[in-house]
Amino acid sequence: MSDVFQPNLDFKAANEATEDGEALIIDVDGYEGPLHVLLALARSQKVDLMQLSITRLAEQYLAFVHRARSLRFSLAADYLVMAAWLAYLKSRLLLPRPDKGRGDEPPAEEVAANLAFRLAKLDAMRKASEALNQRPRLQRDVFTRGDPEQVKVVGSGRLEGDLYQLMSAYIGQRRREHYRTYRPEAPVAYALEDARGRLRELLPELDRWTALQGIAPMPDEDFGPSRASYLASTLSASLELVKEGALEARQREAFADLYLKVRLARPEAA
Amino acid sequence: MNDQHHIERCIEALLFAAAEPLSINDLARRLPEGADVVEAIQALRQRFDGRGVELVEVAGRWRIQTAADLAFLMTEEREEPRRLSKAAQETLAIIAYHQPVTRAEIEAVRGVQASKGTLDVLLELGLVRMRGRRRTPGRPVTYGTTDMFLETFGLANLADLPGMTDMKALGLLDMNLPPGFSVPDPSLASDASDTEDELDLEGGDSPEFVQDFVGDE
Amino acid sequence: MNDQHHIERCIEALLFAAAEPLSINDLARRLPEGADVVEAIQALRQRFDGRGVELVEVAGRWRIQTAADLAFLMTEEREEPRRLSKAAQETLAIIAYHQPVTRAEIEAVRGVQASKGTLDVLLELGLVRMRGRRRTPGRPVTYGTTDMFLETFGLANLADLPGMTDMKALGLLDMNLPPGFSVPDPSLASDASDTEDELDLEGGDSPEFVQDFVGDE
Repeated sequence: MSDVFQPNLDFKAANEATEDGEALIIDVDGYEGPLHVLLALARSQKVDLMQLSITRLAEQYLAFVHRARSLRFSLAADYLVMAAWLAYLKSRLLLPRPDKGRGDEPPAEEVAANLAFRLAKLDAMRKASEALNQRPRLQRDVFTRGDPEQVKVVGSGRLEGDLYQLMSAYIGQRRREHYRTYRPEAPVAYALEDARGRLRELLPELDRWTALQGIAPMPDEDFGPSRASYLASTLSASLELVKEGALEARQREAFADLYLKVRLARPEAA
Repeated sequence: MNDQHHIERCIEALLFAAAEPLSINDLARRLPEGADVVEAIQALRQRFDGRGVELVEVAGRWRIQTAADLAFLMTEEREEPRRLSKAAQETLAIIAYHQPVTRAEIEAVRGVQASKGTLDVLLELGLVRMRGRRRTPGRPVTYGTTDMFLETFGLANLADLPGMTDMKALGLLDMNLPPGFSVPDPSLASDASDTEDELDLEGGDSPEFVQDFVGDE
Repeated sequence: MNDQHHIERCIEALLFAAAEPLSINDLARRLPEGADVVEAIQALRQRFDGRGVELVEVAGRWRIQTAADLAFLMTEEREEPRRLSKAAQETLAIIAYHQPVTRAEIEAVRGVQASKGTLDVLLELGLVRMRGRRRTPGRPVTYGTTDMFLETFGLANLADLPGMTDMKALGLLDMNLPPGFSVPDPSLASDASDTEDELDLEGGDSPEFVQDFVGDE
């Protein structure tokens, strides 16, 4: 498998690492995790990764961890977990075949093969990533027309949906929505004094029971107080007039229409 | 004068003038009925051979670009592209070769939890997009590459990814151990016995630790 | 290889990639010392003769442009945009997550009057459709996404739209999340039939019907 593409990749760091323990330890920062270290070590065996000796790899890795610790280089926990796991795997691989099969544990050879596969895969991806990087890159190595003609020729509209952009667009707005200050327009109310004045003027006409709805002014469509406001203010004004004794009010039952009628002057009030 | 030469001239002019790559259909739509665009493209391509600009296919469409070996001239045009970290590059490769792929699968290949920024950067740069959801429990989101990825790296299509065929043949693009994968023979570890001691490296650490870990696994 | 052919290639590439016409001096500055730019330009000019593009001198500088007789090809074409405008993208996002949604509701989230144009663009692109009428006073039309939307975004169905968990995983939602913030699950809205009426395309929106309906309620 090795070298099927990009034969001349630079694995200097990995090579140095195996010659000289310190080089590797210093490079740990550059590695992302135990699997990357394992890959660097595995490459030093100079065999097809699929034929890798996992026992040997385990030894190499344990030696690496050992050196790192002796230099008081603090290793992240997952490096140590990997060390423990490899030590255990190695011991299982070295045991005589009739492994006292621990419950549902897969055979050690299968586990080892799996590790080799993961390393081969990661290796392939590393090489792929470098191979991609070596391709002529747009606006780095190759360039398109610097000044497309005044008349733009645009490719056909093949809309490529971008869910990430969709999500970002959504979240951006929801955020804005939340932090937007809410400034409701104050509703225009029908002033009580106006209602009172109007009702007083209407008194002479209210000589029969008349529904409140019929008395309150009708709203203008576009501006001015709403119907509800006209009704409410007229009702309030009418109650005041009732209190004053100028008006009578009547309602058959709760929520039924309210009727108003002018109160005839009482003899005793005279 | 609808001859091949005329068609070639037209395509050349259109591709020069275009602000982005054009598909065969884009071209055909602007050319006289019945024009053999594919043949003209091939002829043009040869004509450009060895010139300062060349005709290439990217993301299934065609564009004219400067020859790669003249990159050194283009100091003024060069945009310093946002440098991708090693982690981001590796992630991009994994997505390109395995798409559609879930975040968990990416992490499994790399053996590390994807740091938050890695995928974001690729998504933001428009090199990677969310493709949909896997029909498995949890219905994880899957990722794939965009046309812009192909355009950036000058690839006609995904099959053109370097080494793709070899990797496929070797089963390296499967997510699980392919059936033919050889199991390493532990007996080949000839020098196992003389390093036995190194097992102790954890300082004879409690067997419980090993035990625990195995338990977790 | 500083021969004339190489110089020609370089000039070709430089003129192609340049954002504006280049003078002989501009070119000479970027070419190897002693290159005969003038001669190369003349040679290139001849080489372009009869091709789809030509080398012309404008105000003492040089540029490559499409041949004058092919101007008819360069008619401007207003295609639907390949990328949605920001406003369209935002409106589409709200419709996708909140469908079925009325125009007033879209405006409430966006905080701007949804320009009629934005919705029209989305309708025209076939990404959005009118779904029905909300059973509320005024019976406003509700909007939702189409199958084309799903195709464009590579989704099998609306349930595949990334949800809040996915947004969190990508770092789109961070800790200073407004309290009570939630992202609706549009897949639950698929049978909104109990809150809205199907849009009657026959224009049978007879007022009697509304009357009847209100009576039933």
